Amino acid sequence: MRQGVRTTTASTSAVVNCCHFTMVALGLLASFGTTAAEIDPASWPAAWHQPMATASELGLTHFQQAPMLAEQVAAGTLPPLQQRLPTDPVVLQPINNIGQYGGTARIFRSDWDKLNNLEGPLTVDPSAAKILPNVIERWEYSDNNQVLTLHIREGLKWSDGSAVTAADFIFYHQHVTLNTELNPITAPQWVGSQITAIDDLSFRYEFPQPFPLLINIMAQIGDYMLAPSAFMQQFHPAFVDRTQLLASIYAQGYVSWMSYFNAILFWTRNSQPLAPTLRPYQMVERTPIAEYYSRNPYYWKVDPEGNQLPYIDKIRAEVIDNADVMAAKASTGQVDFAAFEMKTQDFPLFKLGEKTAGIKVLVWHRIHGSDVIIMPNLTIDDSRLRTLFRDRRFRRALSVAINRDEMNSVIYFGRGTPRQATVIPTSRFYAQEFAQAFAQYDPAQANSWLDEMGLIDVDGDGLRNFADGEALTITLEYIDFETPKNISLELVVSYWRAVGIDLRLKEVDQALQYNRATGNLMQMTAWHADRSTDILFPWQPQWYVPMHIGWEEAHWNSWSIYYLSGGARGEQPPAEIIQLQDWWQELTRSAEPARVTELGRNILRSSAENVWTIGTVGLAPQPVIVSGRLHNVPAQGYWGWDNRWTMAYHPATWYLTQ
Amino acid sequence: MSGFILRRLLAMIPTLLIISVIVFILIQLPPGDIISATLASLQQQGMEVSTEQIAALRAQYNLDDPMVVQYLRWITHFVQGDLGYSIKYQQPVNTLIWDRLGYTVLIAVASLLFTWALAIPIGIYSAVRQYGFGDYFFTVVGLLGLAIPNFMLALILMYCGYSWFGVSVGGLFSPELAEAPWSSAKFMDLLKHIWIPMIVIGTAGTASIMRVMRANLLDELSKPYVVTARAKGVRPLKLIMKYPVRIAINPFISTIGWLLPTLISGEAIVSIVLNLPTTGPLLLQALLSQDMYLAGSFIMLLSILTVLGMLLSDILLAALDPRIRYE
Amino acid sequence: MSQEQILSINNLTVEFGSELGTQTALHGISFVMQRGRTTAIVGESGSGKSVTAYSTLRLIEAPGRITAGEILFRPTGLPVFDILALRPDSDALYNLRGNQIAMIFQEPMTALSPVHTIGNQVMEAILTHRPVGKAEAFMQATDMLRRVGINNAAERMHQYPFEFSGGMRQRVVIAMALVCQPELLICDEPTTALDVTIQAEILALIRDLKDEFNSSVLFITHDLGVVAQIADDVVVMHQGRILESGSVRQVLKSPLHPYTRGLLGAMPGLPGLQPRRHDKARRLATVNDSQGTTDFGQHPLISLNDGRRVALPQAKIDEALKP
Amino acid sequence: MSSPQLLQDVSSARLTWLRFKRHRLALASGIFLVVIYLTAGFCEFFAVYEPNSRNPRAIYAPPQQVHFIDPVEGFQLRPFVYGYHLTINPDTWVREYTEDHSQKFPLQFFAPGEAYQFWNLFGASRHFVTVPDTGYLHLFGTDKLGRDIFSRVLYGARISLSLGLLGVALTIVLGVLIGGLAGYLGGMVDNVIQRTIEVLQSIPTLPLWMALSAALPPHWSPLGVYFGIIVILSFIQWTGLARVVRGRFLALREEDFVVAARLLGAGRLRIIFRHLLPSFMSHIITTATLAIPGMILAETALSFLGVGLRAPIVSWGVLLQQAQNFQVIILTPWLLIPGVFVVLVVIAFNLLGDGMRDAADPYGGSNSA
Repeated sequence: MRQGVRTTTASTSAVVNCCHFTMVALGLLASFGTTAAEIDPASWPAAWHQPMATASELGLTHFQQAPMLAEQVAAGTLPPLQQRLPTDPVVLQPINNIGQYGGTARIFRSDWDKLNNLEGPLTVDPSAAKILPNVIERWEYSDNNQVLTLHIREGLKWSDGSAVTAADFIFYHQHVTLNTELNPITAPQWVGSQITAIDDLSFRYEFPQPFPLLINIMAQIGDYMLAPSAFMQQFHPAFVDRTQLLASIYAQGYVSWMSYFNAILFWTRNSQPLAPTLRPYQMVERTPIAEYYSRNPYYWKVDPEGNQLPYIDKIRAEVIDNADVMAAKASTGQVDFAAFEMKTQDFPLFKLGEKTAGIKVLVWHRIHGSDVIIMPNLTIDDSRLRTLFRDRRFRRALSVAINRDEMNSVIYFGRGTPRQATVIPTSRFYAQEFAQAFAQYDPAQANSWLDEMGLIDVDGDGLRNFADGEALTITLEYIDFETPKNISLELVVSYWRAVGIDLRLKEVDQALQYNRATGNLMQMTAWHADRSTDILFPWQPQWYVPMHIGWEEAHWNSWSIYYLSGGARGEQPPAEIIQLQDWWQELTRSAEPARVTELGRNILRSSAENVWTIGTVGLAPQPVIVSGRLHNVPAQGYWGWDNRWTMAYHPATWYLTQ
Repeated sequence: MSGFILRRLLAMIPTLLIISVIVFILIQLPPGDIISATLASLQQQGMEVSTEQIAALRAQYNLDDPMVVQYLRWITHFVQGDLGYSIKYQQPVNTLIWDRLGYTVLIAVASLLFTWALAIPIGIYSAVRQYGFGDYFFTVVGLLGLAIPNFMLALILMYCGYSWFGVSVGGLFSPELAEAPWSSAKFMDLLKHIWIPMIVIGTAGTASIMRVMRANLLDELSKPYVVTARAKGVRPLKLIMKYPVRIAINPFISTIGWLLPTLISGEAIVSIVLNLPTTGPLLLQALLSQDMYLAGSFIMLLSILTVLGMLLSDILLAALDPRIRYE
Repeated sequence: MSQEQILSINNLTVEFGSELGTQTALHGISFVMQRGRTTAIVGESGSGKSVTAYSTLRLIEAPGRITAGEILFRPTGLPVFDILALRPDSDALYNLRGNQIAMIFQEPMTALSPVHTIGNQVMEAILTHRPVGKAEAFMQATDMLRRVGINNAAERMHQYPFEFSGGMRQRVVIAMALVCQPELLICDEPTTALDVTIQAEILALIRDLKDEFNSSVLFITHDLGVVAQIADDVVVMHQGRILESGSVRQVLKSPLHPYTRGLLGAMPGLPGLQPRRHDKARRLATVNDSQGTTDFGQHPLISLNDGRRVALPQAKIDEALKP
Repeated sequence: MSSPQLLQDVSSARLTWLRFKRHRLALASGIFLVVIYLTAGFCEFFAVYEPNSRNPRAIYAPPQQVHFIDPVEGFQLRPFVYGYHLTINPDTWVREYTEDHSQKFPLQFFAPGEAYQFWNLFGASRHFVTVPDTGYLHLFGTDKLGRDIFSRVLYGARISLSLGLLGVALTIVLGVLIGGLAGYLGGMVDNVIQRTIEVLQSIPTLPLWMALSAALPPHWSPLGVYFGIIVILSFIQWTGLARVVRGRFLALREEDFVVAARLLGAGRLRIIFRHLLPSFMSHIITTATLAIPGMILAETALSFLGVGLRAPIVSWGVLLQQAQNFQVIILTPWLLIPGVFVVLVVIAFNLLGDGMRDAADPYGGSNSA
């Protein structure tokens, strides 16, 4: 094999080789399971697909608690269990068997919320298709979808014992969401919104426009909709004297009350106080080495025998910055659960651990439309790059220059699906052509488009120049986490180099990624195409429509700003982009299913034709490492941001044996 | 003696001042640092109006003042123990730094002791058996220690530690003891873990110290007073222990000074590989995110540490060598 | 070897290796020291006189090597033995050093360890060879320091060498050498590094102490003036060979060998009147000038009837002996 | 004691060489270094592939064994390798490679292979060793993308070794210049320089290097970063040399021949460069030799941390960065081969430097601390 990535002729000969190889590899893989398949809903308890049962429904009247809590009750430092549980506790069905109390789960910090999962107003089912009640027991939309009335479960308590009431939602909405110091830009959906208490446990949101998707938000990022109001008011200038508050905050070294407020609310402080929670565990301590969680004595879910969950007493989440060390520790059985930072390409290492360290390697399914998507910044300040990036031929050429089959075999052992960035196949918006558009490997076509654009290699270094002879280089800044971005991008560099495009990679830190992406300072960045399910795509189609700014995208920030600020800032997008934004706006308001589907497909079709972002391989296997002593973890699950990873698989029912 | 210490303490001040200037320049160096990126990000999101946050940020870092004023303010705060605010961690630097600095010192000192424990006897042996088999053998072993990149050795030892001794991978303690109060069990656990960084960092310095020791000794062995002692009938072992080692130990004490920067460098990289809760990983994170105040504070503190180390070595030298004391 | 002889060096050969081959420092020299007398070895630098002294205590170190010969030593009342035949780590050798034979070195500035007290170093010799405790050793050492003329000896025991002047240090070195009352004292140019006035004091001290302790002295020097003051017998060495030996009177008054004559001729003024140090170079230059680059040949030593020995052909000896 | 005088006619250079030759290890190290530098210099020719060429049929493939004996034809003069047969183990997910005896690629020497641009000067395709077009040759195995480790080690050698050399050259220039000025001028200048050196030496090197290299603009070209790293590494290294130079200058400037030159009206610089420098050139060269491995190690460290050189530049540090995990030790140990080269080169430089020091200055080499 004479691979010559630099010359086009040589690489065409390579195509034959590797395509051949890929087929061989795929043929092998066919023998042990289909790739990126749907998971049979029957692999999870039937109860998980329904709204959670309550104790009264199951006739449960007696409840037990963990020994460590019983001791505290006996010592008088904690009220008895009956007073802590809600009026009618929620019953969770463990996937395998009733667990036992005790133990400290060892995990990495990046997996902290995989065990200590979000308890939002609503939640999703294991298939990531349905929205189910949680803190909110039931809800009703008005006919025009402009008013949403919600009812909180009765007797629910925060981990400090205070009651969960409508005031907690109202506080968050009025003093956090709409506070212009905490959130300088009010997100469009909240503009003009109102919240009203009906009674202690019932309240309603009202919007100037229909907002049927609010329940999607409440299920997926509902943690941004309520807070323990009585507690948090101590740190909010609307409720205490601002001067005094600031004095105490500055004295602790914080720059602003906002950073202090957020540090308490989101548990990022090193020391107490930290906000009370509804999650199974509360943070008790944070050191440079680790975070420590202890069971929430007021947790409001029980198992079918009336044992208060969670089963596990404590969590120790070790802080590790080095992904290689994490892989080493996970593969040697030194953590009980590891997934978030586990890389697909390390499967062989983990599998070895099954033999030597007694771990279990579960293969979950990532619900990312594409594991890596590449985003050229269409609104970059550099006018030459902007012109280039905005040329559809350029984006298409970059896309077809990528050999996705080869990526699939090199990185994913052939178990992913080469595809463009689009929704997952089970989505109502899916069409095969969206996934396949410009996803074929055709360097000759890429070369001809690039030639056509006048990007010719004038100096003979094998790399194309701008028409005026200036060198053309593109810097892609990215964070290497969650999905195999580094290795994927390295391959992309070589594919693009083969068609004469000089791509340079620069791994940046997370904080820098956020600031440089939102600051419109990046030429190109990469992320993974989450939000590809029906839960999030209709609500946050940010890869396909400029409607959001965050650390994950940098491809059209100024257009997004323009949209978000109602034209006050940013840059006015061209008509076809405005069309996209209009379609999306209509989608979020429409109550008519057929229209919703049509609008979603319009958006995706535009993306398929225009290649706003360049997808690579999606629907890939996610390693989930479980130690020999952790039980009740489902063998299969969907893995991703859309369903908050483990939320639907009830980590509170997982337990440890010795 | 106290006069001597006082003089040396005073001499530290200009050194530290110049270091602080260098560190401040470092802080200012990155073109796209996190503060400007934060500002760009905030502005992009519509914060042109001087909100409290942006004003606080600018005020905190005195972005509008002339460089000299910025420097003076920074150094004044630093001296008062206010190390600034880490943008990346959204926390005061003070809350992040001290525990880690403690572990850095611990590992550095342990490595220093290990280096000595290894290098001194080998150095003596090599000097006494100059050009013998052992001399060559230890020279080569020492060179190996020097030549294997620290991070590679750390990885290999981590693997060996795990697969042979079942030592948990990474960290300084077993998880169950990490936050426990100090006890003999915790101390033993620390010993179980600290040997990897100790060996990795130590071996890197052993070769050079070994050679210094050997050369010093060879030098000393031919000194007239050693011949005098031999002529007195003093036996070789006693001779070597009493005279040359005693003299050659002086340069060793001075190694505290010049070895510390090396040890801290080695510590940084080994800690990153082994995920030790020291300054190294945090410094790297700070640098990667261009959180320059955090990074600057680290470098400043580490420099102070080495300057103090040098001071300590000077004082020890003075205590050991009467000539210096009386100068 | 008769009772009167304390040391007999026979055919001593010392070689030094280097990357360019082997260099012979001593070409099989032989001479005898009489008990109770002071024998001086005199010669220029590189003549091998110091090597001879070091060989006697087996202090020659790599790359130097004693390749042949014997050094017979006869302590009072004990059988004679060959120093070169002792095993390097034998008790006899360590007992020899410092106890039976002691040595005084050229540089009092460096012959003492700078980081140990005077007392420590003087006591070391006692503690090494005598079965006494520290207190006793301290007494003996103090006593010895006093005898070599150091005032406040007990106090000065606690001081470091850098607190002593050059002459005082040399007294310390002498004290250190004599503290075990050795039968043979080797002085390796003990006065070369000292001022003229001090030199005389030190020489007087060595002479007095030698008489007091009834020692024999092997005195190495390049200075015939000193020889005249202190020695009974003289051995003249040049380039690793002995050219002439005999009593002081014989050698200094009527030297037979042209080299010895040259040395004498190069000495300004009368014997006993010391030239200033920096004149040394000129003096030695004079030696060479008067003799040219003469190779003094490798004539065997011929013993004369009067006990002298000289390395000259018989004809030349006869010539020289003519009045 | 006596010192050899009979060989005065042997020139000191020859004497040094004779002494050096006695150090067998140093001599061997010197030869090894010459060979590896030459190989690195002509790595286009010695490598089988370009550093970024990929063989997608060989992901994490182990080194191929060179065979002389064919099961059918018996012993052959021309060595050959077999192709890989790949299976992905369904239990372990490991790519398992076995020799595919149906594919036999004979090794060809000085034969045409993958085309390359020699020193960016002219195109060529002859390689020291290669295999026919249809085959592939991976003597050290391949990495995660199927790149040939052997070729990458050679290309990496060019970067890492030249970086050491250039860095040390810069160090010498800075060290000699600054140290020389301090030693020659003395007084205020000396004081200031002395204090600066003290300060620089008390800042821990690696953190300072990390800070400086992290400050290199992200959009710099790989070549720019390469030179940036060289400057950064030299930025601290010069202090040691400057100290030595200063000390020597202080001692030398009172020597007769310098005084004489000054009396004759020679300019200061002229005195420095014509009279002072040559007098301890050997010392400088030795110090430089001993400093090169430090540079090479520093580069690997920085690259490992991700603040040094970056792909597409291939250096030993960059190669080792990819070898930094458990998986490598357990499953693909051949990725550590670049580390072996680092170790060998560092040791060789140290032995060479030691030998040179002993040869140039057999009696005074011990005061290096």
